[in-house]
Amino acid sequence: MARKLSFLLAINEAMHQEMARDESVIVLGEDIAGGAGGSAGNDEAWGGALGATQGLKTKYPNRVLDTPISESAFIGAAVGAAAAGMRPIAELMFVDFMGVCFDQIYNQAAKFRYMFGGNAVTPVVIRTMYGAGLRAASQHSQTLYPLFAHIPGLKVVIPSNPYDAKGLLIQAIRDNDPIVFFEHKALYELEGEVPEESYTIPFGEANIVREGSDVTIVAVGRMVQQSLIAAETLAAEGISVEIVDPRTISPLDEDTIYESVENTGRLVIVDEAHPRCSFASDVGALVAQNAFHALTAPIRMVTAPHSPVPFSPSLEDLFVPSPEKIAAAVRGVMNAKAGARR
Amino acid sequence: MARKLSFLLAINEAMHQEMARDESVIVLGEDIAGGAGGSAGNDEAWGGALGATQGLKTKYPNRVLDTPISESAFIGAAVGAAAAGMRPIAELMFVDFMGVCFDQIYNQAAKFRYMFGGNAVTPVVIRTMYGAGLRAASQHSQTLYPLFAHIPGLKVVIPSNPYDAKGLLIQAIRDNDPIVFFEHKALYELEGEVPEESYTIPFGEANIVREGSDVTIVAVGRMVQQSLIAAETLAAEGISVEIVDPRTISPLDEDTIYESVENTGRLVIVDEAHPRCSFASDVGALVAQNAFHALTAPIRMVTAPHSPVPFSPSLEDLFVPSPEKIAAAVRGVMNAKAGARR
Amino acid sequence: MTVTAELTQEQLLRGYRTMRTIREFEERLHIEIANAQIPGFVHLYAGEEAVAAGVCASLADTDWVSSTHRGHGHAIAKGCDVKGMMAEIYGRATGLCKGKGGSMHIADFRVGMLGANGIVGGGPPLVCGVGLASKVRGDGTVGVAFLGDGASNQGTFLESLNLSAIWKLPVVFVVENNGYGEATGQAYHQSVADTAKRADGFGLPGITVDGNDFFAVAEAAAEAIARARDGHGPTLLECKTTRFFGHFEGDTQTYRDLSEVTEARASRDCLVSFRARVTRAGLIDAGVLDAMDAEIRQLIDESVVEALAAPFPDASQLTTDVYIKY
Amino acid sequence: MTVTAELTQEQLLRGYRTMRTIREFEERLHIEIANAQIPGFVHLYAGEEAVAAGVCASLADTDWVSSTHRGHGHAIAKGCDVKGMMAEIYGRATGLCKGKGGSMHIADFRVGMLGANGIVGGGPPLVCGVGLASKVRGDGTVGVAFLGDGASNQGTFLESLNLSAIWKLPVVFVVENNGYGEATGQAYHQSVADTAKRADGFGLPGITVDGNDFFAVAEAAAEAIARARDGHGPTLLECKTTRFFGHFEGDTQTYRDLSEVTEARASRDCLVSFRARVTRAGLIDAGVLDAMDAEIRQLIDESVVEALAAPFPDASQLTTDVYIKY
Ligand SMILES: Cc1ncc(C[n+]2csc(CCOP(=O)(O)OP(=O)(O)O)c2C)c(N)n1
Ligand SMILES: Cc1ncc(C[n+]2csc(CCOP(=O)(O)OP(=O)(O)O)c2C)c(N)n1
Ligand SMILES: [Mg+2]
Ligand SMILES: [Mg+2]
Repeated sequence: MARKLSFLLAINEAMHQEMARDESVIVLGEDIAGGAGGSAGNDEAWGGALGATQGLKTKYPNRVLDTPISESAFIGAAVGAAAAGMRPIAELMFVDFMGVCFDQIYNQAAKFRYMFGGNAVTPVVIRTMYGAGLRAASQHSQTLYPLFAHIPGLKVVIPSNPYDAKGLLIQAIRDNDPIVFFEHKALYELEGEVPEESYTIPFGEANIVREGSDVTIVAVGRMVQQSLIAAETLAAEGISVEIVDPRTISPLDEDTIYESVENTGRLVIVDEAHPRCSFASDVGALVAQNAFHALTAPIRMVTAPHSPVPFSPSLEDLFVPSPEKIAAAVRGVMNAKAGARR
Repeated sequence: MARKLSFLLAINEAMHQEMARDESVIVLGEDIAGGAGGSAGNDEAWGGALGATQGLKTKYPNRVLDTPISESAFIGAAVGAAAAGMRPIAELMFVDFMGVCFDQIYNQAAKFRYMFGGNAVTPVVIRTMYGAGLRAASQHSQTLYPLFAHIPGLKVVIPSNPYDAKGLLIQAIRDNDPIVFFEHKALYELEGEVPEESYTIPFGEANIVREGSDVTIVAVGRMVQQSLIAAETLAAEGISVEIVDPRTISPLDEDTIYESVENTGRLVIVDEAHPRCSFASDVGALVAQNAFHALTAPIRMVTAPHSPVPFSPSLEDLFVPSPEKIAAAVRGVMNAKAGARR
Repeated sequence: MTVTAELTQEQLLRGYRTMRTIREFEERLHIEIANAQIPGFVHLYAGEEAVAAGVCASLADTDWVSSTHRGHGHAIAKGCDVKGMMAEIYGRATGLCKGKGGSMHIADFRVGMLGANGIVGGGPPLVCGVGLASKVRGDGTVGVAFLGDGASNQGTFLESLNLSAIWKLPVVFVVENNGYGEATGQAYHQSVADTAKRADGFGLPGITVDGNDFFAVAEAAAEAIARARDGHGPTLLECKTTRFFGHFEGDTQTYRDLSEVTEARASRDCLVSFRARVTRAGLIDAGVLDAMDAEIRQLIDESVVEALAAPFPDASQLTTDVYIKY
Repeated sequence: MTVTAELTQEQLLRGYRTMRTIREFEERLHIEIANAQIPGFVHLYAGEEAVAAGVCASLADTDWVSSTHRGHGHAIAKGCDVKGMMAEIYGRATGLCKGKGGSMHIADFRVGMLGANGIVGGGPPLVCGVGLASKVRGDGTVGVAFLGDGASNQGTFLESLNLSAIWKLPVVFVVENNGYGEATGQAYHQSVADTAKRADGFGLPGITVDGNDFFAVAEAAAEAIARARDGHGPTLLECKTTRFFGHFEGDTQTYRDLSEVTEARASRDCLVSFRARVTRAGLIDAGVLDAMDAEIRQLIDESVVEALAAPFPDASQLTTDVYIKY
């Protein structure tokens, strides 16, 4: 059972297994197969921009559809098909493109159940790539999950490793609410143990990725990996870090975060998003409201700066929260004095 | 100089004065004049859905343009015109509609200056209506400013009274960055003193709307008015509330917030947005990071719930943070014990 | 005229009932709103009844329609419960959406009503989706998107024309061209006289009919819907019509010459022409229609009375029907 | 053929220089990327040079173009500094955008280059805006939006057709139809053979020309641009062409028969046909073109050498050119 799989293939396997299990699962997006209408007559030339949907078209030709470059129409079509009883998985190639189709996500899919008085379900999954690191510049490197987490009615999933990627995606496909599923493009090659059989990971249950007693780090997606590196360095310095990976930021497993902070008394949040109205601020404020008395030091947020993602490698490398910056923040809260005034 | 004007007319006057002053100011949006192509031959039948742009078309027929219902095209056109040296004011009738044109705002306007290495300015103002209270239901009552505040390159302005509305809008029109200007529809009729002459209010300078010593309330837009009512009630109970109105949430005047919290030791944030990744969480986390030692009690956030805006009056009235809820939160932080563990 | 050939007696009666119900519903709301009894923004469909009724004459409960901000007519034509609708518009707990949706968000998936929509152009992509579901399942159901002339400039609709054409989806786009998007006339907001002309550039048929004529709409829609059901793909059907009231209740309408409305009421009222035609042709007795009219008036009366007597949703409803945890 | 009648000798020389510069730039990048010297995603324009060069032949620095992810050709044709572009693509501080933009975001407002754009369909609304500015000011400038066949399905573009038509904006939409949006063929992604056909439904002229023929493009563009400048409104100009490389560098291109490319290179190369035509007609001496070729090769060589020698932006640049305070 120690089969290793990349994050990319874990995602791919989840879709294969769910399509086999449930005929109502369909997959649509730009070049998720690729090649339709091309002179080679090859109907699965790409299998997705980075290959996540490979093999689906060949296996399920009628349930896998390439789309024109019309995100409003095809994301909306996925929403409509979900309302009509299908379980569509729509691929929004880069989350950066949400600006041309956001309405169908937050005004339509997200609100149906509530607006219609509970008489509707919209089981659609929108898979999307996010994050910096590939020198893809300002319009292909954004994180943006805070925008989705703000919207009631959406669930927001951000796996940090191959095992979670598979289990969370299968869960997402079976869930009855609209889900935005974030895949960090710099994680696709990450390998990890992934069982062959189908399994699910429930939403709203954080994973304690590493146990520790001095400082709690809350991180999602690629930032979990960066935090693990930082934790190693810090361990060598005698600082024991606990890393909490919420896995889904909406719903958010607040209890596990509070419990961890109760134990450590210190909190660092690591978020690849921009700082303002971010996931980092979300968790920081919740703890300052609901677990305030556990805090023995100021909270600390490590985020990307409040600037677009720069192209040049020299700048992009500074943009992404690094293990070094994370470690520095942890050292910072270790050295902070407890409440001066109280 | 004690002339009183409504919030709506303050907005209207700002545009009139700036159009008179600067030929490069143009105004565009759906039915901002109204009547073009209609059988009455009346080219200014509406002056905006709620009348904010009245009189502009008659006075500046060539610089005031009604648009088709094509938000991507006309918001984008405003951005392009700004790049080409104009100072467009585009009206997005309800901020709820941002989903069909968001790309032109956050990927285009917001990023030009940075992506293009500082060789571009994009002086566009997007005026938009927000907020609940008019029984306008889920798709016409949203707040959504946290989504804009998250995006680097945008400035986000939220006036809470007629005086600020005029001064901030004139400032916005003269500013060289793209600005999203939020007008609460339930404030339009609010009257207040507004000087006739033109004046500006700088961005990033909070207004201390009410001084107090026990608890700091940070609130924007309509929530400032709600907080003022709560503060009256609390004063009668002997609780002295200071109300800080940041007026612009990006840039945010953090210093004034921190100073106030240094004085009061307690913080309540009132935000009409949904709770997650909100303006409330933003301010809460910033204080927990940067003014932690001043806090003598947990922070407290009073927000709308994590649900779409309901239609029925009975539910909508519960949706909006009320003076009662604000007062209760203030009493809560007054009664909270200081740090237990520290 | 293919009245008898194409439409059954039952379809005719249903068509009339639908149109009359919509008219009574809307005229009554117009009065109730003037009485300040109804919260929020309300957009009335009166004048355009032949479109909803004519199109839905060929649809079953298992077919779908997406609607607009001006959605009462579509909801009634698609079979939504009238009392549930009225209660919804009054914001009551007994409403079709428990009072959470209101006029702009009436929906009932059980009868294929995908929802009124507060976002202009929100519906066409959704209807591509129900068409896609039909196609994948092969169940022969059809989706219809209603939209206005103003909405026909929205990118979401234009993209949907292309998507439905390349996928040959079983859908119909019905443009209700009442000549205005809010206060802006069609002559200003687009440079073509017939919106249906847009179909050409996407590779689907585009047809323009008199939207005040139930028979013209029903016939063209029947053909388009049959075409869709038979797997031949989408159609764009434009119906030219007139709205009797303002854009929303409260609109002063200084953008149009109100003779537009008086003339339409006098000479292009779908109910009047329908009645004249079927009685003259001896298809339906005037007495049958009169009885139906009375019945409908009573239904609307009862709807208002019951809505006014119904409770508002209670506080517990604020955060149900959505994922919440905090 | 109106070669001599319509185009000056200077325009011809500029057209050739533009096309050759683009070709050399792109062929060189193709090699450098294979050497793994260049970061990020790069989309090459080789094969399509006649479109950018032909259109820009009638534009001045004060006119504007919006570009796409495949923007090098438009940038060069509009007059961006080639060395600045190369340095930008290498991510250097000396780049046109200080290294912050990269291949997909090259812009230079001083020469009317509104920017390459990573968002498919991002440009057309912006070009409506420069057209609007021109119209309000009455300064006679023109805006051109370049976009692909794939982008012609994006709502932003379709809305822009309508907006520009009703406002009679001085703009031209140039669809570079290379038959593919990424790996998807036009035959699949739209149901019309000529994208230009979409113009009809919006009330503007739509024209299709051979995009590999500099003269055909230049002539049609000259006419459309003159029409725009003279206040007669927008035009949709479709140019059919072939891209020589993959969608992006790294694309294995198994979706197309590569004979498409070999054939295009052999028989439809815009540089070859241009040279043949002008030399045969005795308009330009082959030696002049040879000399220009050598000069351009050297320019590109130098650009690469200088880019490689240039510094990367330093840390202070991370948070400049944007509002920051925290
Ligand atoms: C995306 C969006 N933009 C603007 C509006 C505001 N609005 C509501 S109805 C309407 C006019 C719609 O006109 P049309 O499509 O012709 O429908 P009609 O009202 O005539 O039935 C507008 C502009 C909206 N609701 N959504
Ligand atoms: C809104 C958006 N959707 C999708 C993409 C991904 N994408 C980049 S280029 C491209 C294909 C564009 O095709 P076309 O417009 O024909 O231009 P070409 O590449 O052929 O020049 C796609 C789908 C994007 N960048 N932006
Ligand atoms: Mg209309
Ligand atoms: Mg192409």
